[in-house]
Amino acid sequence: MLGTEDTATTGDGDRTVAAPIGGPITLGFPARPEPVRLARLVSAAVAGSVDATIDDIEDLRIAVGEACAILVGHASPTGRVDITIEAGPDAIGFQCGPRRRHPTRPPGGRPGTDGVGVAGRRRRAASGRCGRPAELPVAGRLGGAVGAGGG
Amino acid sequence: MLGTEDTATTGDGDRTVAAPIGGPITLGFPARPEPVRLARLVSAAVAGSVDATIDDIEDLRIAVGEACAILVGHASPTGRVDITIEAGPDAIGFQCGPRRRHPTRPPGGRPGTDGVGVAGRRRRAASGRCGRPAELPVAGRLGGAVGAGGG
Amino acid sequence: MTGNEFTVAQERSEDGIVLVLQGELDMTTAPVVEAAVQEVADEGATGVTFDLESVGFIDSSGLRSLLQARERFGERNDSITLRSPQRATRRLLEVAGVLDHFTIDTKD
Amino acid sequence: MTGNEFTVAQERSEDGIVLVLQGELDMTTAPVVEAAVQEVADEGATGVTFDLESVGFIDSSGLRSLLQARERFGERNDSITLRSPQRATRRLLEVAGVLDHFTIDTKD
Ligand SMILES: Nc1ncnc2c1ncn2[C@@H]1O[C@H](COP(=O)(O)OP(=O)(O)O)[C@@H](O)[C@H]1O
Ligand SMILES: Nc1ncnc2c1ncn2[C@@H]1O[C@H](COP(=O)(O)OP(=O)(O)O)[C@@H](O)[C@H]1O
Repeated sequence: MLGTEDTATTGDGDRTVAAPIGGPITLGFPARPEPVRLARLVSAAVAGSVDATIDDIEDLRIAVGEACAILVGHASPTGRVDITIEAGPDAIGFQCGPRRRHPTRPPGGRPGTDGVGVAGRRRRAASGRCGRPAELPVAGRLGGAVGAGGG
Repeated sequence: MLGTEDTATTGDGDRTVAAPIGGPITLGFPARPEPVRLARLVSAAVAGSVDATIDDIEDLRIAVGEACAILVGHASPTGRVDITIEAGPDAIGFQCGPRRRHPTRPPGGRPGTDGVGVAGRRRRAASGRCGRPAELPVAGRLGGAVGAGGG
Repeated sequence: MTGNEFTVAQERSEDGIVLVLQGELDMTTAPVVEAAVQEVADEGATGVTFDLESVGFIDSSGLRSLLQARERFGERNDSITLRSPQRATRRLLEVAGVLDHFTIDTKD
Repeated sequence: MTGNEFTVAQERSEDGIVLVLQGELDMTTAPVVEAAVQEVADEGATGVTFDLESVGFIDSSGLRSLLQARERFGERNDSITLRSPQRATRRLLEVAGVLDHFTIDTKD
Protein backbone atom coordinates (compact mmCIF):
# COMPACT_ATOMS: atom_id res chain seq x y z
CA MET A 1 0.00 0.00 0.00
CA LEU A 2 2.83 2.35 0.76
CA GLY A 3 3.63 4.77 -2.00
CA THR A 4 0.44 4.23 -3.92
CA GLU A 5 -2.68 6.29 -3.64
CA ASP A 6 -5.32 3.99 -2.27
CA THR A 7 -8.67 5.07 -3.57
CA ALA A 8 -11.41 2.52 -3.29
CA THR A 9 -15.09 2.48 -3.98
CA THR A 10 -16.89 0.00 -1.82
CA GLY A 11 -20.08 -1.77 -2.82
CA ASP A 12 -22.39 0.66 -1.09
CA GLY A 13 -20.92 3.71 -2.73
CA ASP A 14 -18.46 4.73 -0.04
CA ARG A 15 -15.24 6.19 -1.25
CA THR A 16 -12.08 6.07 0.79
CA VAL A 17 -8.70 7.62 0.29
CA ALA A 18 -5.62 6.95 2.38
CA ALA A 19 -2.63 9.19 1.94
CA PRO A 20 0.89 7.79 2.02
CA ILE A 21 3.56 10.29 2.95
CA GLY A 22 6.19 9.07 0.53
CA GLY A 23 9.45 9.72 2.34
CA PRO A 24 11.15 10.62 5.57
CA ILE A 25 9.70 13.24 7.88
CA THR A 26 12.11 15.32 9.93
CA LEU A 27 11.20 17.25 13.04
CA GLY A 28 13.52 19.52 14.97
CA PHE A 29 12.69 21.08 18.32
CA PRO A 30 14.32 22.70 21.34
CA ALA A 31 15.72 20.09 23.72
CA ARG A 32 13.02 20.75 26.27
CA PRO A 33 10.39 18.45 27.70
CA GLU A 34 7.41 20.33 26.26
CA PRO A 35 7.95 19.85 22.52
CA VAL A 36 8.51 16.09 22.91
CA ARG A 37 4.76 15.94 22.57
CA LEU A 38 5.11 17.19 18.99
CA ALA A 39 7.43 14.29 18.17
CA ARG A 40 4.82 11.87 19.49
CA LEU A 41 2.12 13.65 17.53
CA VAL A 42 4.04 13.53 14.26
CA SER A 43 5.01 9.88 14.69
CA ALA A 44 1.42 8.92 15.37
CA ALA A 45 0.36 10.83 12.27
CA VAL A 46 3.01 9.10 10.15
CA ALA A 47 1.91 5.73 11.51
CA GLY A 48 -1.70 6.68 10.87
CA SER A 49 -0.89 7.32 7.21
CA VAL A 50 -0.02 3.68 6.63
CA ASP A 51 -2.01 0.65 7.68
CA ALA A 52 -0.51 0.46 11.17
CA THR A 53 -2.67 -1.03 13.88
CA ILE A 54 -3.74 1.09 16.83
CA ASP A 55 -1.27 -0.80 19.03
CA ASP A 56 1.53 -0.18 16.52
CA ILE A 57 0.74 3.51 16.63
CA GLU A 58 0.80 3.48 20.44
CA ASP A 59 4.07 1.58 20.49
CA LEU A 60 5.64 4.08 18.14
CA ARG A 61 4.33 7.01 20.21
CA ILE A 62 5.77 5.44 23.35
CA ALA A 63 9.13 4.64 21.74
CA VAL A 64 9.53 8.07 20.16
CA GLY A 65 8.49 9.80 23.37
CA GLU A 66 10.95 7.85 25.49
CA ALA A 67 13.80 8.25 23.01
CA CYS A 68 13.25 12.00 22.84
CA ALA A 69 12.95 12.23 26.63
CA ILE A 70 16.38 10.61 26.99
CA LEU A 71 17.89 13.06 24.52
CA VAL A 72 16.25 16.03 26.21
CA GLY A 73 17.58 14.82 29.54
CA HIS A 74 21.14 14.85 28.22
CA ALA A 75 20.98 18.03 26.18
CA SER A 76 22.43 21.43 26.92
CA PRO A 77 19.89 24.17 27.67
CA THR A 78 20.19 25.60 24.16
CA GLY A 79 20.38 22.23 22.47
CA ARG A 80 17.95 20.85 19.96
CA VAL A 81 16.74 17.42 19.03
CA ASP A 82 16.20 16.16 15.49
CA ILE A 83 14.08 13.18 14.68
CA THR A 84 13.52 11.43 11.37
CA ILE A 85 10.53 9.18 10.96
CA GLU A 86 9.87 7.05 7.93
CA ALA A 87 7.19 4.55 7.13
CA GLY A 88 8.61 1.64 5.17
CA PRO A 89 6.66 -1.13 3.47
CA ASP A 90 6.24 -3.15 6.65
CA ALA A 91 7.71 -1.14 9.49
CA ILE A 92 7.97 2.41 10.71
CA GLY A 93 11.47 3.45 11.67
CA PHE A 94 12.69 6.48 13.51
CA GLN A 95 16.05 7.87 14.46
CA CYS A 96 16.72 10.79 16.69
CA GLY A 97 19.73 12.61 17.94
CA PRO A 98 20.89 15.86 19.43
CA ARG A 99 21.87 18.90 17.43
CA ARG A 100 24.17 21.49 18.92
CA ARG A 101 23.45 24.62 16.97
CA HIS A 102 20.29 26.62 16.95
CA PRO A 103 18.87 26.40 13.46
CA THR A 104 18.50 29.44 11.33
CA ARG A 105 15.22 29.60 9.46
CA PRO A 106 15.26 27.77 6.11
CA PRO A 107 14.22 30.63 3.85
CA GLY A 108 15.88 33.33 5.92
CA GLY A 109 19.39 31.99 6.11
CA ARG A 110 21.52 28.88 5.98
CA PRO A 111 20.01 26.03 7.93
CA GLY A 112 21.82 25.05 11.09
CA THR A 113 24.57 22.58 10.45
CA ASP A 114 24.54 19.55 12.65
CA GLY A 115 27.39 19.96 15.07
CA VAL A 116 27.12 16.49 16.56
CA GLY A 117 30.31 14.51 16.49
CA VAL A 118 30.37 10.82 15.82
CA ALA A 119 31.07 10.04 19.46
CA GLY A 120 28.13 12.10 20.60
CA ARG A 121 26.01 10.56 17.96
CA ARG A 122 26.99 7.04 19.00
CA ARG A 123 26.59 7.78 22.64
CA ARG A 124 23.35 9.64 22.58
CA ALA A 125 21.43 9.00 19.46
CA ALA A 126 18.46 6.77 19.92
CA SER A 127 16.91 4.80 17.16
CA GLY A 128 14.03 2.47 16.99
CA ARG A 129 11.88 0.47 14.70
CA CYS A 130 8.31 -0.36 15.31
CA GLY A 131 7.51 -3.35 13.21
CA ARG A 132 4.54 -5.53 13.15
CA PRO A 133 4.40 -8.08 14.59
CA ALA A 134 8.13 -7.95 15.45
CA GLU A 135 9.46 -7.12 18.91
CA LEU A 136 9.07 -3.61 20.18
CA PRO A 137 12.02 -1.43 20.97
CA VAL A 138 10.17 -0.53 24.16
CA ALA A 139 9.89 -3.59 26.31
CA GLY A 140 10.35 -4.07 30.00
CA ARG A 141 11.44 -0.90 31.72
CA LEU A 142 10.56 2.00 29.56
CA GLY A 143 13.16 4.35 30.95
CA GLY A 144 16.12 2.70 29.32
CA ALA A 145 14.66 0.45 26.72
CA VAL A 146 15.13 2.53 23.60
CA GLY A 147 18.67 1.60 22.75
CA ALA A 148 21.30 4.30 22.81
CA GLY A 149 23.86 4.17 20.03
CA GLY A 150 21.73 4.09 16.95
CA GLY A 151 24.07 5.58 14.36
CA MET B 1 3.01 33.46 29.31
CA LEU B 2 5.47 32.31 26.69
CA GLY B 3 8.61 30.78 28.08
CA THR B 4 7.31 30.34 31.58
CA GLU B 5 5.72 27.23 32.97
CA ASP B 6 2.18 28.15 33.81
CA THR B 7 1.06 26.06 36.74
CA ALA B 8 -1.97 27.30 38.56
CA THR B 9 -4.14 26.02 41.34
CA THR B 10 -7.64 27.33 41.04
CA GLY B 11 -9.94 27.85 43.96
CA ASP B 12 -11.69 24.52 43.69
CA GLY B 13 -8.51 22.51 43.71
CA ASP B 14 -8.00 22.16 39.97
CA ARG B 15 -4.46 22.19 38.76
CA THR B 16 -3.54 23.22 35.28
CA VAL B 17 -0.29 23.16 33.40
CA ALA B 18 0.32 24.66 29.98
CA ALA B 19 3.50 23.81 28.19
CA PRO B 20 5.39 26.41 26.16
CA ILE B 21 7.63 24.98 23.48
CA GLY B 22 10.49 27.40 23.96
CA GLY B 23 11.89 27.83 20.48
CA PRO B 24 11.45 27.22 16.79
CA ILE B 25 10.05 23.95 15.50
CA THR B 26 11.27 22.67 12.14
CA LEU B 27 9.48 20.15 10.00
CA GLY B 28 10.78 18.67 6.76
CA PHE B 29 8.75 16.48 4.44
CA PRO B 30 8.65 15.21 0.87
CA ALA B 31 7.21 17.82 -1.49
CA ARG B 32 4.03 15.84 -1.95
CA PRO B 33 0.44 16.75 -1.16
CA GLU B 34 -0.06 14.10 1.52
CA PRO B 35 2.41 15.27 4.20
CA VAL B 36 1.15 18.87 4.05
CA ARG B 37 -1.31 17.61 6.63
CA LEU B 38 1.59 17.10 9.04
CA ALA B 39 2.60 20.74 8.67
CA ARG B 40 -0.95 21.79 9.56
CA LEU B 41 -0.97 19.40 12.49
CA VAL B 42 2.32 20.69 13.89
CA SER B 43 1.35 24.33 13.46
CA ALA B 44 -1.92 23.75 15.24
CA ALA B 45 -0.06 22.03 18.06
CA VAL B 46 2.43 24.90 18.33
CA ALA B 47 -0.44 27.39 18.39
CA GLY B 48 -2.20 25.24 20.97
CA SER B 49 0.80 25.46 23.25
CA VAL B 50 0.38 29.21 23.67
CA ASP B 51 -2.76 31.11 24.46
CA ALA B 52 -3.91 31.35 20.85
CA THR B 53 -7.63 31.55 20.23
CA ILE B 54 -9.37 28.80 18.30
CA ASP B 55 -9.70 31.15 15.34
CA ASP B 56 -5.98 31.98 15.50
CA ILE B 57 -5.20 28.29 15.40
CA GLU B 58 -7.48 27.83 12.41
CA ASP B 59 -5.97 30.79 10.62
CA LEU B 60 -2.47 29.41 11.16
CA ARG B 61 -3.55 25.96 9.94
CA ILE B 62 -5.06 27.52 6.83
CA ALA B 63 -2.03 29.73 6.15
CA VAL B 64 0.51 26.96 6.67
CA GLY B 65 -1.52 24.54 4.58
CA GLU B 66 -1.84 26.98 1.69
CA ALA B 67 1.82 28.02 1.82
CA CYS B 68 2.96 24.41 1.78
CA ALA B 69 0.55 23.57 -1.02
CA ILE B 70 2.09 26.30 -3.17
CA LEU B 71 5.59 24.97 -2.49
CA VAL B 72 4.53 21.39 -3.21
CA GLY B 73 2.97 22.56 -6.45
CA HIS B 74 6.26 24.07 -7.58
CA ALA B 75 8.60 21.37 -6.33
CA SER B 76 10.44 18.70 -8.27
CA PRO B 77 9.25 15.14 -7.67
CA THR B 78 12.14 14.40 -5.32
CA GLY B 79 12.02 17.79 -3.62
CA ARG B 80 11.35 18.46 0.00
CA VAL B 81 9.75 21.29 1.93
CA ASP B 82 11.06 22.71 5.19
CA ILE B 83 8.94 24.74 7.52
CA THR B 84 9.90 26.57 10.69
CA ILE B 85 7.20 27.57 13.14
CA GLU B 86 7.79 29.67 16.19
CA ALA B 87 5.47 31.06 18.79
CA GLY B 88 6.57 34.53 19.86
CA PRO B 89 5.19 36.57 22.74
CA ASP B 90 2.21 37.83 20.79
CA ALA B 91 2.25 36.13 17.42
CA ILE B 92 3.03 32.82 15.82
CA GLY B 93 5.28 33.06 12.78
CA PHE B 94 6.16 30.51 10.18
CA GLN B 95 8.44 30.37 7.23
CA CYS B 96 8.66 27.65 4.67
CA GLY B 97 10.70 26.96 1.62
CA PRO B 98 11.82 24.22 -0.71
CA ARG B 99 14.88 22.09 -0.13
CA ARG B 100 16.56 20.41 -3.06
CA ARG B 101 18.48 17.56 -1.53
CA HIS B 102 17.05 14.53 0.12
CA PRO B 103 18.07 14.68 3.76
CA THR B 104 20.27 12.07 5.28
CA ARG B 105 19.12 10.93 8.67
CA PRO B 106 20.45 13.06 11.54
CA PRO B 107 22.14 10.34 13.57
CA GLY B 108 23.08 8.24 10.57
CA GLY B 109 24.96 10.79 8.52
CA ARG B 110 25.34 14.47 7.77
CA PRO B 111 22.02 16.25 7.55
CA GLY B 112 21.06 17.40 4.10
CA THR B 113 22.44 20.80 3.28
CA ASP B 114 19.93 23.24 1.93
CA GLY B 115 20.64 23.60 -1.74
CA VAL B 116 18.21 26.45 -2.30
CA GLY B 117 19.73 29.51 -3.92
CA VAL B 118 18.77 33.01 -2.92
CA ALA B 119 16.74 33.46 -6.09
CA GLY B 120 14.79 30.28 -5.51
CA ARG B 121 14.30 31.25 -1.95
CA ARG B 122 13.02 34.69 -2.90
CA ARG B 123 10.83 33.42 -5.61
CA ARG B 124 9.29 30.49 -3.88
CA ALA B 125 9.58 30.73 -0.18
CA ALA B 126 6.39 31.61 1.55
CA SER B 127 6.25 33.18 4.95
CA GLY B 128 3.48 34.26 7.17
CA ARG B 129 2.63 35.55 10.57
CA CYS B 130 -0.56 34.87 12.37
CA GLY B 131 -0.93 37.57 14.92
CA ARG B 132 -3.74 38.45 17.17
CA PRO B 133 -5.61 40.54 16.54
CA ALA B 134 -3.53 41.72 13.59
CA GLU B 135 -4.45 41.06 9.98
CA LEU B 136 -4.19 37.54 8.68
CA PRO B 137 -1.82 36.56 5.92
CA VAL B 138 -4.73 34.61 4.49
CA ALA B 139 -7.37 37.01 3.36
CA GLY B 140 -9.46 37.14 0.27
CA ARG B 141 -8.61 34.43 -2.19
CA LEU B 142 -6.81 31.71 -0.38
CA GLY B 143 -5.01 30.34 -3.39
CA GLY B 144 -2.60 33.20 -3.70
CA ALA B 145 -2.89 35.05 -0.45
CA VAL B 146 0.11 33.70 1.40
CA GLY B 147 2.71 36.03 0.02
CA ALA B 148 5.49 34.55 -2.02
CA GLY B 149 8.89 36.06 -1.45
CA GLY B 150 9.34 35.76 2.28
CA GLY B 151 13.10 35.47 2.55
CA MET C 1 -6.04 12.52 15.58
CA THR C 2 -3.72 10.24 13.71
CA GLY C 3 -5.56 8.71 10.81
CA ASN C 4 -5.73 10.73 7.64
CA GLU C 5 -8.23 8.48 5.99
CA PHE C 6 -10.93 10.32 4.15
CA THR C 7 -14.29 8.84 3.30
CA VAL C 8 -17.35 9.93 1.39
CA ALA C 9 -20.57 8.03 2.02
CA GLN C 10 -23.73 8.65 0.03
CA GLU C 11 -27.07 8.69 1.80
CA ARG C 12 -30.58 9.48 0.61
CA SER C 13 -32.75 11.54 2.93
CA GLU C 14 -36.07 13.33 2.46
CA ASP C 15 -34.01 16.46 1.64
CA GLY C 16 -32.31 14.67 -1.21
CA ILE C 17 -28.85 13.23 -1.54
CA VAL C 18 -26.44 13.64 1.35
CA LEU C 19 -22.71 13.11 0.97
CA VAL C 20 -21.28 12.39 4.40
CA LEU C 21 -17.62 13.39 4.45
CA GLN C 22 -15.19 12.28 7.09
CA GLY C 23 -11.58 13.39 7.50
CA GLU C 24 -9.68 16.40 6.21
CA LEU C 25 -10.75 17.86 2.89
CA ASP C 26 -7.63 19.11 1.16
CA MET C 27 -5.81 18.75 -2.14
CA THR C 28 -5.28 15.05 -1.50
CA THR C 29 -8.92 14.28 -0.85
CA ALA C 30 -10.82 16.88 -2.93
CA PRO C 31 -10.78 14.57 -6.00
CA VAL C 32 -12.78 12.02 -4.01
CA VAL C 33 -15.46 14.62 -3.36
CA GLU C 34 -15.42 15.73 -6.98
CA ALA C 35 -15.92 12.15 -8.15
CA ALA C 36 -18.79 11.67 -5.73
CA VAL C 37 -20.46 14.91 -6.93
CA GLN C 38 -20.02 13.80 -10.53
CA GLU C 39 -21.80 10.54 -9.75
CA VAL C 40 -24.65 12.33 -7.99
CA ALA C 41 -25.02 14.78 -10.87
CA ASP C 42 -25.03 11.94 -13.39
CA GLU C 43 -27.94 10.46 -11.47
CA GLY C 44 -29.91 13.65 -12.14
CA ALA C 45 -29.73 15.40 -8.77
CA THR C 46 -30.34 19.16 -8.71
CA GLY C 47 -28.44 19.76 -5.50
CA VAL C 48 -26.64 18.00 -2.72
CA THR C 49 -26.10 18.22 1.01
CA PHE C 50 -22.57 17.79 2.36
CA ASP C 51 -22.56 16.52 5.92
CA LEU C 52 -19.41 18.14 7.33
CA GLU C 53 -19.79 17.18 10.97
CA SER C 54 -16.75 14.90 10.79
CA VAL C 55 -14.59 17.17 8.65
CA GLY C 56 -11.92 18.74 10.82
CA PHE C 57 -10.26 20.86 8.18
CA ILE C 58 -10.89 22.19 4.66
CA ASP C 59 -8.22 23.91 2.58
CA SER C 60 -8.62 25.97 -0.60
CA SER C 61 -8.64 22.86 -2.80
CA GLY C 62 -11.37 21.40 -0.66
CA LEU C 63 -13.30 24.65 -0.83
CA ARG C 64 -12.89 24.61 -4.58
CA SER C 65 -14.52 21.18 -4.74
CA LEU C 66 -17.53 22.54 -2.82
CA LEU C 67 -17.72 25.63 -5.04
CA GLN C 68 -17.43 23.43 -8.13
CA ALA C 69 -20.38 21.41 -6.91
CA ARG C 70 -22.29 24.67 -6.55
CA GLU C 71 -21.41 25.67 -10.12
CA ARG C 72 -22.44 22.28 -11.40
CA PHE C 73 -25.87 22.62 -9.83
CA GLY C 74 -26.50 26.08 -11.28
CA GLU C 75 -24.56 28.44 -9.00
CA ARG C 76 -27.55 29.05 -6.77
CA ASN C 77 -26.83 29.64 -3.10
CA ASP C 78 -29.42 27.03 -2.16
CA SER C 79 -28.22 24.19 -4.33
CA ILE C 80 -25.54 23.13 -1.86
CA THR C 81 -26.32 22.63 1.81
CA LEU C 82 -23.46 22.33 4.26
CA ARG C 83 -24.69 20.40 7.25
CA SER C 84 -23.06 20.79 10.69
CA PRO C 85 -19.81 22.49 9.63
CA GLN C 86 -17.19 22.57 12.39
CA ARG C 87 -15.77 25.85 13.55
CA ALA C 88 -12.68 25.40 11.35
CA THR C 89 -14.90 25.02 8.30
CA ARG C 90 -17.01 28.07 9.13
CA ARG C 91 -13.82 30.02 9.65
CA LEU C 92 -12.51 29.06 6.22
CA LEU C 93 -15.80 30.00 4.54
CA GLU C 94 -15.77 33.34 6.35
CA VAL C 95 -12.16 34.11 5.50
CA ALA C 96 -12.80 33.16 1.88
CA GLY C 97 -15.96 35.28 1.82
CA VAL C 98 -18.17 32.48 0.53
CA LEU C 99 -20.28 31.70 3.59
CA ASP C 100 -23.36 33.05 1.81
CA HIS C 101 -22.72 30.88 -1.26
CA PHE C 102 -24.11 27.90 0.63
CA THR C 103 -27.08 27.00 2.76
CA ILE C 104 -25.74 26.28 6.22
CA ASP C 105 -27.66 23.69 8.20
CA THR C 106 -26.33 23.76 11.73
CA LYS C 107 -28.61 21.15 13.17
CA ASP C 108 -30.07 17.89 11.88
CA MET D 1 -5.94 17.63 19.25
CA THR D 2 -4.01 20.83 19.54
CA GLY D 3 -4.08 21.97 23.14
CA ASN D 4 -1.52 20.45 25.43
CA GLU D 5 -3.11 21.77 28.54
CA PHE D 6 -3.20 19.30 31.36
CA THR D 7 -5.59 19.50 34.28
CA VAL D 8 -6.14 17.60 37.50
CA ALA D 9 -9.50 18.05 39.24
CA GLN D 10 -10.25 16.55 42.61
CA GLU D 11 -13.66 15.00 43.27
CA ARG D 12 -15.08 13.11 46.20
CA SER D 13 -17.24 10.08 45.43
CA GLU D 14 -18.56 7.24 47.58
CA ASP D 15 -15.46 5.27 46.53
CA GLY D 16 -13.21 7.95 47.99
CA ILE D 17 -11.14 10.61 46.32
CA VAL D 18 -11.06 10.78 42.56
CA LEU D 19 -8.42 12.73 40.64
CA VAL D 20 -9.79 13.46 37.22
CA LEU D 21 -6.89 13.91 34.81
CA GLN D 22 -7.21 15.52 31.41
CA GLY D 23 -4.54 15.80 28.74
CA GLU D 24 -1.28 13.95 28.17
CA LEU D 25 0.54 12.65 31.23
CA ASP D 26 4.23 12.91 30.49
CA MET D 27 7.37 14.40 32.01
CA THR D 28 5.97 17.90 31.69
CA THR D 29 2.74 17.11 33.51
CA ALA D 30 3.68 14.30 35.93
CA PRO D 31 4.69 16.85 38.62
CA VAL D 32 1.13 18.16 38.63
CA VAL D 33 -0.17 14.67 39.41
CA GLU D 34 2.50 14.17 42.06
CA ALA D 35 1.51 17.41 43.78
CA ALA D 36 -2.16 16.43 43.71
CA VAL D 37 -1.37 13.01 45.20
CA GLN D 38 0.72 14.67 47.91
CA GLU D 39 -2.22 16.87 48.81
CA VAL D 40 -4.62 13.93 48.94
CA ALA D 41 -2.19 11.92 51.09
CA ASP D 42 -1.73 14.87 53.45
CA GLU D 43 -5.49 14.86 53.94
CA GLY D 44 -5.26 11.29 55.21
CA ALA D 45 -6.51 9.28 52.23
CA THR D 46 -5.54 5.60 52.03
CA GLY D 47 -5.94 5.33 48.29
CA VAL D 48 -7.06 7.26 45.26
CA THR D 49 -8.87 6.77 41.98
CA PHE D 50 -7.40 8.30 38.84
CA ASP D 51 -10.04 8.99 36.24
CA LEU D 52 -8.10 8.50 32.99
CA GLU D 53 -10.95 8.75 30.52
CA SER D 54 -9.58 12.02 29.11
CA VAL D 55 -5.90 11.05 29.15
CA GLY D 56 -4.78 10.33 25.62
CA PHE D 57 -1.21 9.37 26.38
CA ILE D 58 0.99 8.38 29.32
CA ASP D 59 4.77 8.10 29.09
CA SER D 60 7.22 6.50 31.53
CA SER D 61 7.38 9.64 33.69
CA GLY D 62 3.61 9.65 33.88
CA LEU D 63 3.59 5.96 34.73
CA ARG D 64 6.16 6.67 37.43
CA SER D 65 3.83 9.22 39.02
CA LEU D 66 1.07 6.57 39.16
CA LEU D 67 3.47 3.97 40.59
CA GLN D 68 4.72 6.52 43.13
CA ALA D 69 1.15 7.08 44.25
CA ARG D 70 0.84 3.32 44.68
CA GLU D 71 4.01 3.23 46.81
CA ARG D 72 2.79 6.11 48.90
CA PHE D 73 -0.44 4.29 49.73
CA GLY D 74 1.29 1.05 50.76
CA GLU D 75 2.15 -0.65 47.47
CA ARG D 76 -1.06 -2.66 47.46
CA ASN D 77 -2.55 -3.42 44.08
CA ASP D 78 -5.93 -2.15 45.27
CA SER D 79 -4.84 1.22 46.62
CA ILE D 80 -4.88 2.86 43.21
CA THR D 81 -7.85 2.53 40.89
CA LEU D 82 -7.47 3.56 37.27
CA ARG D 83 -10.86 4.46 35.92
CA SER D 84 -11.69 4.25 32.22
CA PRO D 85 -8.15 4.07 30.83
CA GLN D 86 -7.96 4.61 27.08
CA ARG D 87 -6.45 1.99 24.86
CA ALA D 88 -3.12 3.86 24.76
CA THR D 89 -2.95 3.77 28.55
CA ARG D 90 -3.77 0.08 28.76
CA ARG D 91 -1.13 -0.57 26.14
CA LEU D 92 1.50 1.27 28.16
CA LEU D 93 0.60 -0.61 31.35
CA GLU D 94 0.79 -3.90 29.47
CA VAL D 95 4.12 -3.13 27.81
CA ALA D 96 5.51 -1.99 31.15
CA GLY D 97 4.18 -5.13 32.85
CA VAL D 98 2.35 -3.22 35.57
CA LEU D 99 -1.27 -3.73 34.56
CA ASP D 100 -1.83 -5.89 37.65
CA HIS D 101 -0.35 -3.23 39.97
CA PHE D 102 -3.60 -1.31 39.75
CA THR D 103 -7.30 -1.89 40.00
CA ILE D 104 -8.75 -1.19 36.59
CA ASP D 105 -12.29 0.19 36.57
CA THR D 106 -13.49 0.15 32.99
CA LYS D 107 -16.93 1.53 33.61
CA ASP D 108 -18.38 4.18 35.89
N1 LIG E 1 8.11 -0.17 33.14
C1 LIG E 1 8.32 0.46 34.28
N2 LIG E 1 8.57 1.79 34.23
C2 LIG E 1 8.80 2.45 35.35
N3 LIG E 1 8.80 1.90 36.58
C3 LIG E 1 8.55 0.58 36.68
C4 LIG E 1 8.29 -0.18 35.54
N4 LIG E 1 8.08 -1.47 35.95
C5 LIG E 1 8.19 -1.46 37.26
N5 LIG E 1 8.48 -0.24 37.74
C6 LIG E 1 8.70 0.18 39.13
O1 LIG E 1 9.46 -0.78 39.77
C7 LIG E 1 8.71 -1.31 40.87
C8 LIG E 1 8.96 -2.77 40.95
O2 LIG E 1 8.63 -3.30 39.70
P1 LIG E 1 8.41 -4.85 39.45
O3 LIG E 1 9.76 -5.51 39.45
O4 LIG E 1 7.54 -5.01 38.26
O5 LIG E 1 7.63 -5.19 40.78
P2 LIG E 1 6.73 -6.45 41.06
O6 LIG E 1 7.69 -7.34 41.83
O7 LIG E 1 5.64 -5.85 41.89
O8 LIG E 1 6.28 -6.98 39.74
C9 LIG E 1 7.27 -1.00 40.57
O9 LIG E 1 6.46 -0.96 41.70
C10 LIG E 1 7.44 0.30 39.92
O10 LIG E 1 7.61 1.31 40.90
N1 LIG F 1 -11.55 32.26 -1.49
C1 LIG F 1 -11.86 31.59 -2.59
N2 LIG F 1 -11.15 30.50 -2.90
C2 LIG F 1 -11.43 29.81 -4.02
N3 LIG F 1 -12.39 30.16 -4.89
C3 LIG F 1 -13.12 31.23 -4.61
C4 LIG F 1 -12.91 32.00 -3.47
N4 LIG F 1 -13.79 33.03 -3.46
C5 LIG F 1 -14.50 32.89 -4.56
N5 LIG F 1 -14.13 31.82 -5.27
C6 LIG F 1 -14.68 31.34 -6.58
O1 LIG F 1 -14.91 32.43 -7.41
C7 LIG F 1 -16.31 32.48 -7.75
C8 LIG F 1 -16.74 33.92 -7.76
O2 LIG F 1 -16.42 34.41 -6.48
P1 LIG F 1 -17.00 35.78 -5.97
O3 LIG F 1 -16.31 36.87 -6.67
O4 LIG F 1 -16.93 35.74 -4.47
O5 LIG F 1 -18.49 35.60 -6.45
P2 LIG F 1 -19.72 36.39 -5.97
O6 LIG F 1 -19.82 37.49 -7.00
O7 LIG F 1 -20.79 35.35 -6.04
O8 LIG F 1 -19.46 36.88 -4.57
C9 LIG F 1 -17.01 31.70 -6.69
O9 LIG F 1 -18.21 31.16 -7.08
C10 LIG F 1 -16.00 30.64 -6.43
O10 LIG F 1 -16.09 29.65 -7.42
